[in-house]
Amino acid sequence: MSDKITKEEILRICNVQPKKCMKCGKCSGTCPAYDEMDYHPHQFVYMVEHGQIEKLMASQSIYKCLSCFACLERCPRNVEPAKLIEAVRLAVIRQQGKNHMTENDVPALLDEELPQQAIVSSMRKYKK
Amino acid sequence: MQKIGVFVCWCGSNIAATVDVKAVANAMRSEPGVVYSTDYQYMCSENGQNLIKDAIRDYKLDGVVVCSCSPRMHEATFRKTALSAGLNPYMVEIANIREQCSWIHKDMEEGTQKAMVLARAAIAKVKKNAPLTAGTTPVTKRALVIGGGIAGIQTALDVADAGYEVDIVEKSPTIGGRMAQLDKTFPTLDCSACILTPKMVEANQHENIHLITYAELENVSGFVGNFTARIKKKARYVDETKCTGCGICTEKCPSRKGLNAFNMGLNTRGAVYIPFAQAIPNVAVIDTENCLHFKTGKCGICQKNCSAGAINFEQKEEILERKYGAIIVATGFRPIDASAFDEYAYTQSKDVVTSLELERLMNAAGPTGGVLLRPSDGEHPKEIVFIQCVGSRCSKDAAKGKEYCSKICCMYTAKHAMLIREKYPDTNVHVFYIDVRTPGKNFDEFYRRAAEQYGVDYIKGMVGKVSVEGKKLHVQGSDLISNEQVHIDADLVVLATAIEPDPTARSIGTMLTASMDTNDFFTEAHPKLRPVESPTAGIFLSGVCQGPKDIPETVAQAGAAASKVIGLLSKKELVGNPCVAHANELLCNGCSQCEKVCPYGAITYEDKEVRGPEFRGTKRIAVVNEAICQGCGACTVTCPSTAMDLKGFSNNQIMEEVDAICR
Amino acid sequence: MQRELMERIRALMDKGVADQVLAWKRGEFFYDTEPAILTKDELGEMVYDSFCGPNLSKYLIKEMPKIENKILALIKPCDSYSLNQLITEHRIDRDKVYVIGVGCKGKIDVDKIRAKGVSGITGVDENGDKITVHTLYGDTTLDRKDVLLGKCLFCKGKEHRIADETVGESEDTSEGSDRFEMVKKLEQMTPDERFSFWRKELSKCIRCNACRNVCPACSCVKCVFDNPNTGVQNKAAANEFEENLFHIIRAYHVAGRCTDCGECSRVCPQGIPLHLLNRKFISDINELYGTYQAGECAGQRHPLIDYTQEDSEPSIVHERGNNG
Amino acid sequence: MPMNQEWKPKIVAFCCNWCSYAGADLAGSSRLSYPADVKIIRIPCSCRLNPLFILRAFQRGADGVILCGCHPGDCHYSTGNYYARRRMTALFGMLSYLGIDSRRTRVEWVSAAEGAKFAETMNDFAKTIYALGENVKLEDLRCKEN
Repeated sequence: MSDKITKEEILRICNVQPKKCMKCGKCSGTCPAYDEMDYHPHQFVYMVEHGQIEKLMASQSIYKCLSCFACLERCPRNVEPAKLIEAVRLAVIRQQGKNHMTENDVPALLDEELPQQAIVSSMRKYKK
Repeated sequence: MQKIGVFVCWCGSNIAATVDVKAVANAMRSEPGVVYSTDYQYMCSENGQNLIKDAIRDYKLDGVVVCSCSPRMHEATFRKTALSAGLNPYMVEIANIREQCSWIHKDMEEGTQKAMVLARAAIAKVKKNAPLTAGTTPVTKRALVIGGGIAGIQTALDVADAGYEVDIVEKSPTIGGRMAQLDKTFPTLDCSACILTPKMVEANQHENIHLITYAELENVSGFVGNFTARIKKKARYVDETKCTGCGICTEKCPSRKGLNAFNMGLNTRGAVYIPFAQAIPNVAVIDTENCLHFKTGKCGICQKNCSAGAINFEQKEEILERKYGAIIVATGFRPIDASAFDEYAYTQSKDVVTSLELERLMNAAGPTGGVLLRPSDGEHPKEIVFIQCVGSRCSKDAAKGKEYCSKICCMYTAKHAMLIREKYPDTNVHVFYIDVRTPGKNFDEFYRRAAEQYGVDYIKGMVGKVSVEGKKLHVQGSDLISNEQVHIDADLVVLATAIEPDPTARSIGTMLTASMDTNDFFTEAHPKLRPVESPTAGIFLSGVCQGPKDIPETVAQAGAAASKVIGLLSKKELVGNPCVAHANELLCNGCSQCEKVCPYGAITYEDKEVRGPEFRGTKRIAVVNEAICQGCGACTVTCPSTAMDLKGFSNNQIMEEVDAICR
Repeated sequence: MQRELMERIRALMDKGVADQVLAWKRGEFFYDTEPAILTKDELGEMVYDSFCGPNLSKYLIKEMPKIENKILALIKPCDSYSLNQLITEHRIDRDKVYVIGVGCKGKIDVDKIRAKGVSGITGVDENGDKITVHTLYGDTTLDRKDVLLGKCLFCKGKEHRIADETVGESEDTSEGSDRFEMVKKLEQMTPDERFSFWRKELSKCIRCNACRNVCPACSCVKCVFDNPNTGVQNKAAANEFEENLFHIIRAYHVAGRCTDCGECSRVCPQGIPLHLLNRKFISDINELYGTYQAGECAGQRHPLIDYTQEDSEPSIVHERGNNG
Repeated sequence: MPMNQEWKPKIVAFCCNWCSYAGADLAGSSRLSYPADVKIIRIPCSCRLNPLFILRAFQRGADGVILCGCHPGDCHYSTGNYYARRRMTALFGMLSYLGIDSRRTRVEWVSAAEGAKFAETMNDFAKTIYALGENVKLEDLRCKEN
């Protein structure tokens, strides 16, 4: 399939080096959205490194990530898992065409429990 | 015409795989001056060396070029070979066709061509070589040990036992170092003080050892066998010869503001204090920052209460200048500052402690008398979380932390966990780890015992965040095995902080011109074959100053360094480096520029009668003391008339190399 | 002033202070002056006028081994820097020289008079700011400042940095213009422009060695270019490379020691602005290591045999830009 | 004129014995490659590098000259690289002033532990020299091969 997103493309988008990961799990230890995710931050890195891009693109995790960048901030190896996720998300958006959320969609989705950070990052994620 | 022999080494396949050694040997045969050229599998082997020796004799060679590995590896070997065949050793040049050719190039043609150029450059140089004879210098039979921890003490004891005088310079008021702060030692769980203090006493009582505590190195000059060190002995304000160490002053002192550094600042001490009960020398010291006498001019209670009359507020710092034949660096380490890791709340809660602080909290001589209590409220912690690799194993581009593994943390954490579980079976201990590294005799067994017999909960994963929630510390980490996020409400969090070289190491390294790596650990002369020597002759490395080590390794290295020192000090004289500067008296202007740049003061001037085509009569000329000159060549470039030249690296030799390379 | 000076020298010689003087004497033409060692009997040959441009300090070096008592030396304010530098370098023994600081109001460049279209010069009379040039074709009056030697336009001031006594008045003739103006202008050019500038200039070099021989800093017992063992010997520059090499190395060897006395450019028969090479070094040194004037006093340590731990890296040369 | 000849770049690297030469050795033992056009000359200390050697190299056809020494503060002889630093700054300034591209001369501090830096430095310097092309401003035609 020619439109298959490759590991190389993901890495080109985000400029992350998953090989630097020493699998300490600090990213997952630090993630506030951990319990919501089907795959966890440390797995993102592993999966990209092993080319399991489609699995990741189909996962819910990429939408659960708050883009709070705590994993990126605290990673002792400067692997930057949040950037990987951002790249995978972007790849999904690119593949699907311009079907992403507009700011007008946001109010309808708001609920009281939603952290403010998620609202802000949703703008970054979905607004053009 | 000179008779040069060229010897091309295969180094097994190390060279021969990317350099056509036969082609190089053949090509060199037609170089002017080359009368013999050959190749061999291992030139450094006995057979290889015999090949060189035979050729020197058979072809009456007056110059030898060996195309092989780096001269840093085997130059000395081949010089000896030449000498044993009757050729001056300095008529040998090495073309480095391994490290700087075969190992970095993949293409055979490219490698071969470059090897030929390098060989030609060495031939060009050797043609301008002159036979050199090394001078000799005497050796001062005394060693200086910088740092009085276990590494310094052990090195000093071993050198002193061999009959040489040793001075230990220690910056703090007592020897003992980090080991004195430890409670128990892994993997035997014997008491640290019980095995260290006898050594401290032995060092103090040894007739050949002189302790210079509360002192700092100011300056070092000279060279191997002949160092001169200036040592600043800070004022203790207590007369060492009079103080009996009774401790009355420390009890009477009204100031209680000074943080007790020995207890990692977990409690306070008087302004006059003895660092700990077994301190050596057992002499008090006044901390002027907190002393009321020094701050207000009043008080003086210690002086009034000292029956020995040892308190002397007028004491001045003292400068000692001593000569040494060898210097041993044993500057040790400190834990890194954990406050950079704010995700672990180190600065937000007293109950987040470093491992060395925990060591003091568990020590019978520590602030809690050996009872494990929370620093915040003095209660027994029931849930304890250990976090490994805090600041170790970080990538170079990470915002904080060290790239290296601190090596000792896995084991001491197992020790702490085990001791806590043994003493307080109702306390739960969790250890978050990335890997548990236990290479060492009985180390893995020790770690397994902690997990299996003592029920320590090892969790593979890292803690992402520690937050203070009331009296509890909320620890959020990941368990990579169960693929779950773990939440623990802990009473105490212990950070296994990385260790880093003592901050004084950098300036000492500069003083000694001993090279250091980017982490400020001292570099060894060779990572495998010369692990206890600095590349700077006469400087030796003992303990953690060279890299993270545990106690047995430190002691082993201390002994190894000592044996190297003994080997040096036992020599009657040292054979110098004949590659020294020399001034051509006919050309010398006597302008003194060279003298200004000489780092060793090896150049002096004298008025001398010279008879040359340009000048006849008495003139001022530079004279190089060959025993002092180390052959850097700074003077040679300063000299506008090229009167000053460097033997072994002469202007003509280097220019011939340039010509050959650019040909 | 010449008379006053001569009387003072005679008096010092009578007192037995010295029996020789390093001074100027008349050369082929009235505007030619040349250095001379004169005894009391030869003192009549001495001149001191506005054509005494040559810096005499260097000529003391050769005299040093011969002097038993002392020698008198006439030193203009700017020459005193060179003398100090040579004392620093132990080439001149201060104890063997009695330095008479001679007053200087700027020296005249006869070539500049000629450049004004004046020829057949037979004499010059000075009158304050003006000079009257007598020629075979009548008199011409010129502004004095228009015909001063190039080096006088960047006068170091009227103070003698070293002297046992001074005779005569001095004047600061500097125009107040920036000594490094031309250096900066060159630095602004593209590398190719600079290259062709210097090619044009240095290709004029005939390797007469006048610059080297007059330079107080170029006083090696044997110059590297004369020494067959240095590998760089060249008696006559064979090609462009050797022209460059000679002047780069000459400037490098005097860098940090050059007092900017300007003698090299003054004596160059081809009119090569050699001082611009030296000034480049001086300008870089001033900029990177702090303002430094060689010869300001004896015993200084010049910046190229000194260092600080915070010195800029050689990459500054590239980072300053203008590399095209 | 041998203009049509294929240009064979020549890069001379002067390395101090204690740090940079050892760094080059480490690059070798770590199998980190850099162009074969780079040839190393071992000198005891960066302060041994006489400007005459640099000019000599250019004369003989070098296209770039690089000096590598211990990091400032780490000189085996304490102060050698401090002097080298000033000397090279002065010399490079002069060469640039004469119109020679300042990218043809470089100084880098490479410690014995920095094998990777050594290889990176040489790769980068060689790349720069390849981009600059043949040195013609400081060549000596007599020394050209024909």
